[in-house]
Amino acid sequence: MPQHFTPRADGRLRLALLLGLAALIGAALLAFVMVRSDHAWAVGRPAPQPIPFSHALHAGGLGLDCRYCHAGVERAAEAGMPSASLCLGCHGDVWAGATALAPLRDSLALGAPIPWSSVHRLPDHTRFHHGAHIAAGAACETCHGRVWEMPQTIKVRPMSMGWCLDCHREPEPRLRPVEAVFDRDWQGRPPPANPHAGGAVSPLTQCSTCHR
Amino acid sequence: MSRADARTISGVPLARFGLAWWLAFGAAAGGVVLLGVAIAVLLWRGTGVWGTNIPYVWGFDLINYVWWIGVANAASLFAVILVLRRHGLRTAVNRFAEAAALAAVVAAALYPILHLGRPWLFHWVFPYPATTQFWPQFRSTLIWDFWGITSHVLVTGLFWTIGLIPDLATMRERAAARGRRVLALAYGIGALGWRGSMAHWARHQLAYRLVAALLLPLLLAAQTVVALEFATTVMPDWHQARLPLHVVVTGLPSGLGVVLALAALLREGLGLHREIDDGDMRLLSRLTAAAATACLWIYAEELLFGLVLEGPETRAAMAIRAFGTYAAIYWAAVVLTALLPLLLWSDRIGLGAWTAVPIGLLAAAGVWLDRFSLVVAGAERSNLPLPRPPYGPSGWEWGLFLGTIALFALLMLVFARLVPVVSMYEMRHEEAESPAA
Amino acid sequence: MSAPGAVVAEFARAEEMVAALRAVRDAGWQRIDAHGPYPVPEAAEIIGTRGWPVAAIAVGAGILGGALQYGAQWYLSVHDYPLNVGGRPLHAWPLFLPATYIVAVLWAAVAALLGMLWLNGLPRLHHPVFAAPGFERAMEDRFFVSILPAAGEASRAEALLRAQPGALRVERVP
Amino acid sequence: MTDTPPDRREVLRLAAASLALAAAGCDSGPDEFGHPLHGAAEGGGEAASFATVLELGGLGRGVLVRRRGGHAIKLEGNPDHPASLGATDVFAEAAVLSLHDPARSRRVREGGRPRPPAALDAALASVRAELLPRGGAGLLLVTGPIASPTTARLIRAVLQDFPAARWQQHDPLADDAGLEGATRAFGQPVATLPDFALARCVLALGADPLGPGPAQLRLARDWSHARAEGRDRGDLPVLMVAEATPTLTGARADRRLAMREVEPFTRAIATALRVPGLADTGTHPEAAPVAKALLRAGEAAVVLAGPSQPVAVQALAHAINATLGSTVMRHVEPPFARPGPMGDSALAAALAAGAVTHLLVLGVNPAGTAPALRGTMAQRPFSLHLGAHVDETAHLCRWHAPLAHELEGWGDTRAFDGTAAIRQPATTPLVPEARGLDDVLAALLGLAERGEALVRATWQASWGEAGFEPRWRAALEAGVVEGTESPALRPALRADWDPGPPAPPPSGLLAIFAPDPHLLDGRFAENAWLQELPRPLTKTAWGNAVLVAPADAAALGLTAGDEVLVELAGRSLKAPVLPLPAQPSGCVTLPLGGGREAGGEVGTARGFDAALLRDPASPWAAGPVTLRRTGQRAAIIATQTGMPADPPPVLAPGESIPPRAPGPSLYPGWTYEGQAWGMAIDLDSCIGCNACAIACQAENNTPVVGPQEVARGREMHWLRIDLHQAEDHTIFQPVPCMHCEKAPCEVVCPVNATVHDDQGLNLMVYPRCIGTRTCSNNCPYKVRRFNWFDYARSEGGLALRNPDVPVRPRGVIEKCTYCQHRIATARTQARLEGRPVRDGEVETACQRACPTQAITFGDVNDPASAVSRAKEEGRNYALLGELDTRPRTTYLARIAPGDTGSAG
Repeated sequence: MPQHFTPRADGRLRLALLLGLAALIGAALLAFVMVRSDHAWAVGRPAPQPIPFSHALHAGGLGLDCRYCHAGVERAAEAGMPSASLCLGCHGDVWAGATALAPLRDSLALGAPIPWSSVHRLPDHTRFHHGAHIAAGAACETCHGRVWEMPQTIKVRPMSMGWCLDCHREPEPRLRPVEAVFDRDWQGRPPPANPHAGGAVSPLTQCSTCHR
Repeated sequence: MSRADARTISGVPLARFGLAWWLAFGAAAGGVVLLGVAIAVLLWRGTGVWGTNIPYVWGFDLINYVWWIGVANAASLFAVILVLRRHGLRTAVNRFAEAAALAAVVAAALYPILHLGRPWLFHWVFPYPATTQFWPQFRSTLIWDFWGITSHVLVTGLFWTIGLIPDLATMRERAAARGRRVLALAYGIGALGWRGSMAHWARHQLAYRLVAALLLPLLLAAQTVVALEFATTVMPDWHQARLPLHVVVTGLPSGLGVVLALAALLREGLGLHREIDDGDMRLLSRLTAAAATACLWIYAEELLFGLVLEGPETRAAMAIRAFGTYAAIYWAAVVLTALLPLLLWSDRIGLGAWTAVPIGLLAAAGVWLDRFSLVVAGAERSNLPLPRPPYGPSGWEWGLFLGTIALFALLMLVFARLVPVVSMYEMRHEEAESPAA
Repeated sequence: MSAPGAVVAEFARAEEMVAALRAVRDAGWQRIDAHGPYPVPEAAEIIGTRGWPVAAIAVGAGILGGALQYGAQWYLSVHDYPLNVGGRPLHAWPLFLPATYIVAVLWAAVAALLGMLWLNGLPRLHHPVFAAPGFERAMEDRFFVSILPAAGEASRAEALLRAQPGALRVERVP
Repeated sequence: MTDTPPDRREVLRLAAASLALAAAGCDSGPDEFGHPLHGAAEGGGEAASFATVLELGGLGRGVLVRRRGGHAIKLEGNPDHPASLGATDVFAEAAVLSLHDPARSRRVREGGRPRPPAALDAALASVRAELLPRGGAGLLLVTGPIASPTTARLIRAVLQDFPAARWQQHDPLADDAGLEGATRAFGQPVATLPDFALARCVLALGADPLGPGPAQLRLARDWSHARAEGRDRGDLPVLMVAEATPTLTGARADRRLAMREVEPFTRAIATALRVPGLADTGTHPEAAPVAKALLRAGEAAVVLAGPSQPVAVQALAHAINATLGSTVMRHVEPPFARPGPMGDSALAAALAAGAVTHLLVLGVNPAGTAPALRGTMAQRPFSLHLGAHVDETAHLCRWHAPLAHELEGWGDTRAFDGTAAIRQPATTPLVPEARGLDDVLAALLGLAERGEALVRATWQASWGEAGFEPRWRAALEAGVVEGTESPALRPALRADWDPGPPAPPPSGLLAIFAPDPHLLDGRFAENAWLQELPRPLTKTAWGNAVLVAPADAAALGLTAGDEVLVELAGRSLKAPVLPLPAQPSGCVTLPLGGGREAGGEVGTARGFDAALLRDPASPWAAGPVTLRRTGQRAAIIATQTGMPADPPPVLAPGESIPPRAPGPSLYPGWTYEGQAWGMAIDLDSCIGCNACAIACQAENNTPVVGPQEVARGREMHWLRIDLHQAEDHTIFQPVPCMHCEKAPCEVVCPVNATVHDDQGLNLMVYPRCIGTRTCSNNCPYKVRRFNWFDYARSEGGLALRNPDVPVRPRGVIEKCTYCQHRIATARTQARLEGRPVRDGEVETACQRACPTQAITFGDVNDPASAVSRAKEEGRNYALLGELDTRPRTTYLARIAPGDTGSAG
């Protein structure tokens, strides 16, 4: 009786099985890495903006405080975007006629907000309160990075649920004294203990803490 | 002798497919297209295309799921018992009982996914490291069920596959002998190089019986888990210790009925009168009749307890099932599941293809009605007895149901053509050991 | 090609194969095997194959799978992300058991198959014994006894097999 | 195969696109699922509140408008306003949907075709020029009831400029007989103003003080306070109702006398009380005990006659109150600018009198509510309709102008007690071409001022220039104008008073016309929230039915859902019947407000239009009516198709329910430290008005699903009101999520999509839900709702969505959250201010809306909190307590009526 398969067939079959297994594991690993990649979370990718605004120039170069424009950050859920009139307070004199600033003048004339594209947009089902985080000692930089060095505003953290949880599970090392929240070159040590953590189920990791 | 017999069986896969097969295949394929359309519409539009509502949150999805699981379990249970007891009948019917179980469990496994409001998120019941760092809720009966159905599919498939390996080796040789080289290679890869070594046989037989032995408690567990999904709720009609027993026992006539009908059909259709002889048919008929007798006892006990001895909530719920909106379905289930198959105690009815096939299928239909009564009429009386608009299945639910029946038929047709319907090596073994040989 | 191949003898009946096999073993041959279309437990016994390692693998895998499942449920529910679910305790052990049991069975069954294949050295598509003339009937109705002799011993093996009652033919395969 | 997508939603979807265009420049709402509102125009998206006022039947109820991004998204009651006291009714809650209704009229039209708004101004100017020389002869102004000082001033000015012109107020539900009855009794028209807080015994004769109306919120609050005090004292006030059609007041009555005619009963009461000057006495078997109860309460008793009652009953009620010396009943000048007949017959007469060449129909829809008048309204040389929709009247008029929503423009109004309030715009105008009623009048007057200037002018004339601005600002901020309530009158019963001769007993079956509880006469038919909200006593939605007494239905061989041919005085229509135990035998109720002909996608042909059978001369009762079965079935859409088997407990006064010990458990329990939220719902106070249910819908972005889906049992209201109706009492049981501590729903979820938090909230995490519906199945209270279709998205990005609450995608479960977003807001605020959350700081939407304050919410761990005190009451019980789910929502049981004299 002739052989159905050549001696090499076994090697091929085993290789195929091995490759199949490797492909499965590889696909799983790839998926694991991909969904955590900066690309998937648009980290480092600037959004197209109606006005070529540079934080590096305004916050870094001119040294404007974050709160000058994002006035609600200490008390409101949303940090707040500056109104056109606030911008034009300076730009009435500086670069007054620049075409790049036309959206500002349109906004003022129409009473409509400037259509900025959100870089740090969170989903509809999350509740995020800037004021609460500031009050707890979470610095701007902790989540937003060194914005004052960014010519174009980009996300530096994924803002995934896992990333939020990393801090909510163990906030202490990432917090600062409340006075230092807006400090750009702070080098101190975190405050000793977090007032909210603790218990069998930490209040900070309850679903209702962040989901509505 | 034995060689000639086995040829009949293996001849089926190797012969050119007949017109009847192609017609049946075409019909089943058409039904599977309907299944595809029903699924596409469901995914596109949403669960609302069904007739479900609050409180009838489930309709055909769960009815069909529980029913298919029952068919699969009873068919598997039957095959497993044959293997473990090394009963003579096993040579004839255990292979396609296993195949029927596998096809049924595949049909069943569709429903837990499709019944979801968002089926594309099905993988969330599996614990994997997600970026949300969030996990399944392991206390849920649905998690038990997820593992139950996953294991059920895999272990049923394994059981079938292990039994198939030596036969695939035989098929490899026969295909080669007929010069059908590609087929021979395909069977050859499927047979994994099986060469009939006595050492291999020893381990193979142990593994086969071991998986059969493992399947047995798994089947009971899977069926019980399905029942526990109902029994652990607070719904008055479902929150019963007897519910798992009800589901397991009433599941038997469906699977046995389907296997009986298939056996009779195969016997007539493929001319396998020698391979599936009267003794086999008699045993199968009587097993179905015995299962129906057990159901009769279950129903009687349920009515007695449910209507007389239980608390007021349960009594009201049982009364609604037996005499409420869906009473006709309940009583039809009792007649078809527990009474009609009793006729199979008679040889004249049990051995005749034209009587065994309809009774077997009607018993399966009766169990389906029992599941309808359980899932729908059981939800009629919730703890707060609010009169609510009733449930009625929509056309898309029927499409899904008929589609899974077609899927089952398609799988069985493909099995019948591509692999031996009866275990050849067991037949040889049987005949070699029988005094006649 | 001159390397010592196997020597294969064909029998029509299982009893003849068993007798031949016993004789071959009694003659001191170590690397022997028998082939046939259905299991013949005496043959396996003579060759010295035991089934229990398959069972041991299955049981071990079942215990491991169950432990992993229970451990995962416990760790993820109690430590990794504890949540108050319906007022039930974090470690609700009765509710963790059914899945543990089912997964243990799954692991055991999968391990039984894989263990069987591994112990059998399958899949192995090419094997010298397939080259034996008429070996296809090992899947149908004939029985074969094979000896893998050391270099220079092939003739002795062949002679032994030819001497067995019922040996239809004895061939050397490369 | 069997279902088609609800086409109404298709329309809404299309219309929402146009709305988004109209609202461009404001916040455009969530652009897709998973994205929040962003870059809001004002204050970074923080909520802003405005006090203003809404009218119902011409009378105001003060509201506070919460708005986001320039849009009014939620109304709540103004606690400072006497007709609201902080509560809302279903109409006020639904107003934001009417405001954002994509089907609103948006264009000025002539002959049905859009015209530039300037063309209408030109047309009005030429009308003025044409009419001035002839003193306005041929001009007829038709408006709704006018209590607004500014509108009244402008109409007076119009009548001054055009002395021959006529003005007719029209309200199909007007209390014409009440004014006539007062005139017969006192010789002058007066408005009645019962003070339920003082009442010990109330007899309502076909009156529905707790039912929908401009005084509902106030009367219901006063009544519940009187009841609460009575509970404390152990002496409950008594509410008795004699009526021919089921009402909310009848449902809540301690004693309800169902009778097809109230007049003989009233005469018998008057006879028993020895009312002086009564010419025609009467007897009635039930009269003696009721009279005794009234007499026992003496001056704390009051008798009310409803608008549907004949003049004689009205006059008799006044005479009985006078005889009892009732101090409960107060009288004031009617708040309307010109009290008088306003019903269909008055309008018919006005249309028939003289040659009307110029017809201005402003803010009402007589062709829709009084189909009999359609013929006399058509074919006028000049006709203008000002309305929010292109409705039946718009189709009859040459010109149509879109009416600005009350929340969009300036105005003023008076409440039922005369208190004035300024109406200020509380939202971005959504229809640029829309104008207010005052604006049209000003154009007719040739004035240049519009809107705010007209209102300011009115109040400047009243207050003078000095110190005007601060007073104006104060009035705007408070939402009421201080010290403007009407002075009390003390009218004396005329010595020669005469109720008139007794009406002859009607023959055959009597047809009773009654306003729909949510649509009234059909004016709210285009509001999908009100259409879909199940009616309190029938649980029907998206349609109506002829209500028949079970005995009559049996005699006629009718069952629920049978279609009948209803014939009355030669007119007929087809309608489904619904046997209702509360319907007295011998009469049938024909609900108004259904079957609109031009009610838009939402309102057209929902049920039948009983107004087609209504005779302006006898608008409330007519007979004989015949019902004949057509053999067809006509589906009645209802969310509850019968009475639940287990009615809630009813306690004798002073009785209490023993607290239930927690059942045995295999597991240790969880402890809740810190705040633990809980709710108590007082079934003794609940009047079933539905305000909580619709407030919840407005607050939580609950989608409308349409009639087909409701018929399939898929309504989405998070707060269901179970109706338990027995022979002698009706109990409304609002059922939100119970937030069980041992929640059966949570344990069965395979993906942790519903879990508890540390404050005891049963959370529903929408993004995690995969839609197994197992939780709903295992919820004993069946309060979980499922998004069978993509309801929210198919409604379109309506700008009225509450941005604090996410919209739910298809395939997920949703349910009451205890207004978790309000808790979170309060918690964050408290934390930022470094203090604990105060009791009462978190009010759920349902609690806030409730006119009787039946819902209490707060921290059950704080023994001093209102909710803890409520739960301490002996009446506290858990629904399905035997299941030991430990619900955080509990109920305070109803107290059985004390002695209502029924024993004689």
